[in-house]
Amino acid sequence: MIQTVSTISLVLLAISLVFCAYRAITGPTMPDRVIAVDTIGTIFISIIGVFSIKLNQPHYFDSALIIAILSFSGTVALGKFLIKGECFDRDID
Amino acid sequence: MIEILISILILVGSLFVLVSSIGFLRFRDIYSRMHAVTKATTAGVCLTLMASLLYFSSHGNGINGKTVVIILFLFITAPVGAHVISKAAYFTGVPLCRESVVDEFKEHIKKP
Amino acid sequence: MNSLILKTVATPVLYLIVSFSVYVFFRGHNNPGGGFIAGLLTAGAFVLQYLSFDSKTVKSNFSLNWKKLIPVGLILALGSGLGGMILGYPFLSHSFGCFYLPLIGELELATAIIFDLGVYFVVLGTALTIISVIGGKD
Amino acid sequence: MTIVISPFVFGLIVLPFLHKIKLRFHKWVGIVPLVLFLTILKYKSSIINGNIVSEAYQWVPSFDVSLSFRLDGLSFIFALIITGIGFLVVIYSKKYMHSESAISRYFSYILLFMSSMLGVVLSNNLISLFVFWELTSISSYLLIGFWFYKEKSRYGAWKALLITAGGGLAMLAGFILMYTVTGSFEISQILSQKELIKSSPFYLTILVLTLIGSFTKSAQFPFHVWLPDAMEAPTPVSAYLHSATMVKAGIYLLARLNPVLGGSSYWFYMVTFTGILTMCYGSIMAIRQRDLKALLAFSTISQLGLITSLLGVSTETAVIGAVFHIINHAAFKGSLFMVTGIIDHEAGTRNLDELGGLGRKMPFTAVVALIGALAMAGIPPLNGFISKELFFEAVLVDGWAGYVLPALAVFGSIFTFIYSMIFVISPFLGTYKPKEKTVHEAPWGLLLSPMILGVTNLALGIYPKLVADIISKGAANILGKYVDAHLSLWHGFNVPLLMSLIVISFGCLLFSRLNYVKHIIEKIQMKKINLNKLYDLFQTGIPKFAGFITEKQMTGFLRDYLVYILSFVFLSVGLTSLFFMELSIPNLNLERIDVYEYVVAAIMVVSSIFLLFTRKRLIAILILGVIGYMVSLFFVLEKAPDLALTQLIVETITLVLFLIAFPHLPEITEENSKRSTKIINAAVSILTGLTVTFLMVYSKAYKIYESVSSYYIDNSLLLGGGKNIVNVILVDFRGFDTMGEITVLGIAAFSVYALIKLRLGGRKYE
Repeated sequence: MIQTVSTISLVLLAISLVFCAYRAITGPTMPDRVIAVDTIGTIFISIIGVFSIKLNQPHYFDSALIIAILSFSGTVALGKFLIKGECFDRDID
Repeated sequence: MIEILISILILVGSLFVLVSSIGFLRFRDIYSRMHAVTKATTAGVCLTLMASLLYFSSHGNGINGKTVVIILFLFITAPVGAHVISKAAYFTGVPLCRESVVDEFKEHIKKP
Repeated sequence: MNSLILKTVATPVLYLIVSFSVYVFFRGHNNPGGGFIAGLLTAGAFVLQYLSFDSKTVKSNFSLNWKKLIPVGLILALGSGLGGMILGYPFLSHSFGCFYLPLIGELELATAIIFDLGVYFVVLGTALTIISVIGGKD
Repeated sequence: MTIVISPFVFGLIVLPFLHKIKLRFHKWVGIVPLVLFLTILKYKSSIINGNIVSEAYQWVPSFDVSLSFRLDGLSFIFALIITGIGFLVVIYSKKYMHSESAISRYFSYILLFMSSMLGVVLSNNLISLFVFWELTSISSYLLIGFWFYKEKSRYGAWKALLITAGGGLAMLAGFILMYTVTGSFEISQILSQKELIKSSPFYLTILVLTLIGSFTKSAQFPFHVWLPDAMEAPTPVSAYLHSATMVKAGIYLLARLNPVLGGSSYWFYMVTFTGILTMCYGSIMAIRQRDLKALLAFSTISQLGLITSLLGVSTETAVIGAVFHIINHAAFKGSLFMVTGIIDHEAGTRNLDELGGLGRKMPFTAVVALIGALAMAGIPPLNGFISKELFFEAVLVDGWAGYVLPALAVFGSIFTFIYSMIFVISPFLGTYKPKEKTVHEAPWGLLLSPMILGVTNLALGIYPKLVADIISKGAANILGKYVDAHLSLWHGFNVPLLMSLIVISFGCLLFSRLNYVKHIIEKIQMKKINLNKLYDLFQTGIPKFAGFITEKQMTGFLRDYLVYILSFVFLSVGLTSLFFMELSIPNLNLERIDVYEYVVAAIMVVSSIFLLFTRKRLIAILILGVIGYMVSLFFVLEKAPDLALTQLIVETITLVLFLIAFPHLPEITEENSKRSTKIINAAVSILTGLTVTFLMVYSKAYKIYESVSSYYIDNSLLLGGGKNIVNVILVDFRGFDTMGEITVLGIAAFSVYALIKLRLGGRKYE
């Protein structure tokens, strides 16, 4: 029961992954692509969640957490970059 | 009983994610796309993680705290990420789509 | 432009990530983790800091000079290697044993942890030196 | 063992230390060689009745290289020469160099040389012999270049080092080949398995390589160029290194390996004819020299040629003659060099044109010079005559060589006779040319050692039995069978005596018409292919060629470097595997791969193709991010959490790094690179891609070596104490590699820091 359900949800997630990838590649404006990459990261976490259920292996949550952390910092970096052209500014009073 | 609950959670979660990516695909401008994506995907992912939390608490060796941490972390970071990106989009002059009606942010904006 | 939201979020996230990386570090011997990943994680956390605040404030908050971490790490790694030699074993040979700590209970520690700590510091130092030099021009 | 090490210790550590505390100890430095000489002499009795003294110390047990020493007849003779001549040279140079400021440095070099030379002669292990051999080259480099402020001596030192060390390398190759054949480096074992080497297919290569090593060291014909330039060294050094000991190392090697390599026709033709050729060439060139030391240098080359040819013949008389001549040559050549030193010291010049009529001013030196020269020329009362007789007797070999060899020998000896006459007559007799310095008899210090050598020449000449027993022992070692040397001044009327008479008569005749002879040689001397020019061409040519290559390769475009590297990968891996490995399409068990892995793979392929056509750099970075995530997803699907973690973090950190570096990167200019570069790039990338996939598939399908992972799986918990095998390997089993990696990481960080700071420093940042 669990196995079949997790396979179905994996397929669904894979499809949504394809949509995001499409948006990442075509994406008219730059922020679209940034958001696309961010969502790919988040979908990634759900894939890992379902996958660990399927395999009954709780070890993958570390990578899931790391993806969450780091896709966030990626998005923030890209955001700042889009606005200011450089991410690290020296000093703002 | 737990099995059914977990499978329902997984299915609903992945459906949420699917719906959000469809929305991501179909909406016309960046701002509405962001609505769809950030909110729905985060909800979907949290549901799936809840499912895995339940699954491992019943099958595996007790509740592993990581899933809770992930859910917490996602709740914190998703909106902030979206906020930064929308600000970036707005300041780089991404136009609102034709149908959008009002833009309050324009008045009290000062160019960075 | 640095939005207030980002600033407020940055610090709690920093503590979250650093605690997670410490967790990953100590767990490294038995399941996925280890010095290398923990080092990079902490580097990621500090990158977030650099992103949200400017490098001046980051420098003031954390008076750590990243370049100094690298030699510290190398000395640690070398020290743990030489330790084995003092007892007559060949260079870099590690041993492990179970210790009973009052609070935490039965703990299984390996001398490799010191070597791992060395790796942790070097990786952290390297990543942040490069990032801070290219980015912050401090 | 203590014999070899003591001068080493004394020279390198004691002397500089003493020099520092201003104790002018170098007055008594002579004691060291004297003490050594006596200790070696003590072994004489045990050597005579045949037992061999040997000691061995483990050095690198895994390659069974050991510092093992062995004193038998041959090395006994050489050790005596080294320490004896060493002692005389040290006394001589105390007087000769006392005006020199860096005299303690000079003596430490001399002692360094002495110990390395003793090491060569006494070592029983090929590798330790090689190490000491190179040490002699280094110490000769230091000694030739002693007056380093003179450009000529630097040039000479460098040339000597280059040629001798180069030869040494070839010799090392020969030794290692010998090791592969016999399975041990110990000379004693190799000597016992001589049939094995002679019959092995490598015999010729071993022979050639070892010969190169010894010919370069003993300045035989093609490699003799460095010896004349080595005369820039202070005269006592030339007396010690470049006449008596160092140049004989090559001869020693030939003698020591004679039983192993000798006996075959290759050996006979190669060694004998190089020897005879060098002898004639050396003696002819010696006549044309204007500088006394250069004359002696070429005469050393010809005498060494003589000994090598004797070793080439390697009959009983030849070997006895060779060993005897080694001793004689050391004696008379040493004294002649010291005499030149005296002339140079007193008259201020060594040029034959400016010298003349010193006989009246320096009677004693004249007598000593006369004894030395007569010994070299091979005139009856002296030892030179006996070894010349033995040489002529040995040269009478059967077969067609029996006619050519004696003719060349006589021809060479005639010229030897002539240049010995030149050495005696022109400086000492004839009209006295006034010098700015008032010439007077040399002080006793300078005269003592040549006098001793002169006396030994006379003694050996009149009563050769003195050394007969040692020589027979030495010859026995060379030939590997018992030899009884019966040396006597008078051999009765036989062909060698006749040949000597011819030599003497022709010598006097030609000497009288010297300028005419020189004129003829001048003409036939080929100007173009002068070996020195060849060496200089070699010296300047290589840097120019290297410059050309680097310029061609270092174009400054990262793209070109990639093309070079990748095409090399393809050529080396792809082509070799295509030709050498029998290839069949391995069966990839595809059914194991699940459906969603295909999806992930598809995304990767699509995005990487899209990557090709992006124009904006930011999009490229993003797509790279996507590909990175897909790879880490693969790791997750393949159940490798550690890898997934690392890949993810690295992916995002690089993403951030790219963004940080973005403002520094130049804009993507519309590369209007011509079609040809595009095609090359495409071709190279496709081919490399194919090679890599091929490698992956091939390595997966064919298990040539059983995988090592089983070892790690079952005892990572036992030994490493951790269940996470990857981490245990990283930290514990392969700790050393990780140590290396983190050091490299540190260095990378510092270099980035330095580069950025440098670049920023240059441009004043606002």
